[in-house]
Amino acid sequence: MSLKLVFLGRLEDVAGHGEIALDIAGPLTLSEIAERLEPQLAVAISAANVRIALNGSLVSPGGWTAGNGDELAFLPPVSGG
Amino acid sequence: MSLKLVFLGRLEDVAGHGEIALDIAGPLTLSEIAERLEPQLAVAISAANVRIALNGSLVSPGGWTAGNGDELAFLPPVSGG
Amino acid sequence: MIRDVRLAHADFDPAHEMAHFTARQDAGGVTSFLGKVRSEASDNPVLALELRHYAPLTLPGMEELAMRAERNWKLTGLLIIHREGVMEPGDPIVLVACGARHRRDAFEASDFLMDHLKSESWFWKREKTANGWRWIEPRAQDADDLARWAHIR
Amino acid sequence: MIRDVRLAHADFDPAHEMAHFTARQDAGGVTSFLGKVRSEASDNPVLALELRHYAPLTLPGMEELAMRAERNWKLTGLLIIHREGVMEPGDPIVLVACGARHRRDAFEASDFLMDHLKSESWFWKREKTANGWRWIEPRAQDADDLARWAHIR
Repeated sequence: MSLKLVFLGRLEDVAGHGEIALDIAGPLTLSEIAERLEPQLAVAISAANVRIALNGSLVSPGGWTAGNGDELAFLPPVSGG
Repeated sequence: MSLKLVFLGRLEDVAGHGEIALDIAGPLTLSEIAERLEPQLAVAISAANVRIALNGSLVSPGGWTAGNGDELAFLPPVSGG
Repeated sequence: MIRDVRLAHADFDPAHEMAHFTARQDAGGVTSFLGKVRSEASDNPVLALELRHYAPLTLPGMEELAMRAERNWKLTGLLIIHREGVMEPGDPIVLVACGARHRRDAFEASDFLMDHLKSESWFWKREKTANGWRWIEPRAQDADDLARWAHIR
Repeated sequence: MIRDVRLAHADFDPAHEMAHFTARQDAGGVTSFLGKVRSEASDNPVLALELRHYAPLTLPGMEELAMRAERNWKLTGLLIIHREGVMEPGDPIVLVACGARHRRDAFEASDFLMDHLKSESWFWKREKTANGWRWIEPRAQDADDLARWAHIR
């Protein structure tokens, strides 16, 4: 089973990839996902100004789990236009 | 000797022409010019919101005379753009 | 700094003018305003619009206005093209554009230019409908718009 | 009311887009903002600019922003074209245009759209100079610009 993690902006540089597929045994919380990542990346995605989208919808940092086939995106402050 | 009067905007309708050449014997003040015009036009050009330009430069209603070869323009409130 | 200020005596092509103006400068952003002849006035189809002006004052006034804008905002370019004469519905009347490194400068300068072209430039507008020609009077809104810039020298 | 909101995946022609947008509506006035890739960053020539985005959110967010503008100003048309991908200096990044009967509506709505595209849309920008690629961080000015619209729902 696999969970897709997407990293935008400077988080991509920290992760080393724009996307990572995480092998999982079952649905995970944000903390459980962070534990599976390199410490530097775990800290970066936990910053207060990083927004999270689960399957294309913004979610708060808690109150959900992400499982097989889900896509979880980490969105640092934008700088568009 | 002749003085050219120019009427802009709705003053042109009151004057019946965009320009009038006034035969004059010598330099005239604004009051003396007004006396030479139809009463309705004299009133219209004397309105407080009508600006006056003598030979292309804005002037106040008094303190000048206009003579032979001069151009006096009467400029009601603008409505451009 | 590019300054291009013109009184147009015939129809002009805003898209062409904008492309030309934009290509000539290294601005981060370019704002523009295009005013066109409307096709209805109080539910009456507009047949024509005429802008009369007073040549000795009109273009010099537009140039002075451009210089005021340049003194007050940091611009890379400034464009004003204003028609005079008789126009048809859909024809361009006025095109204003400002280029700047920072978009707030470009937006504010364009806004400033338009408010002053409407209320302080030497143009008189009349509209022709089935009821004939009618001079357009200044609107109270125009004076209100102008008052917003009282702090600008 | 014309609403044309697009995420552009390749270069586009702002002059053509503006001419098309303007011709489609009976607006008294049309304002626009065009943002282009600058050619210098802190005195270093810019070699390229990349805008990354997150597809599930980007275009829906732009459409929601357009609807907010339409609710708050009386517009005859609204255009947003925003690039993603890799661009070169001089390339258009974003084109916003608003048509309205009254120019204040058009100016304010364009200004509102740009401030929100800069600070609340799902784009991440990085710039390439001789020093390599560098992510652009949000500026304090962007937050200040956004705060001006706190009263707009």
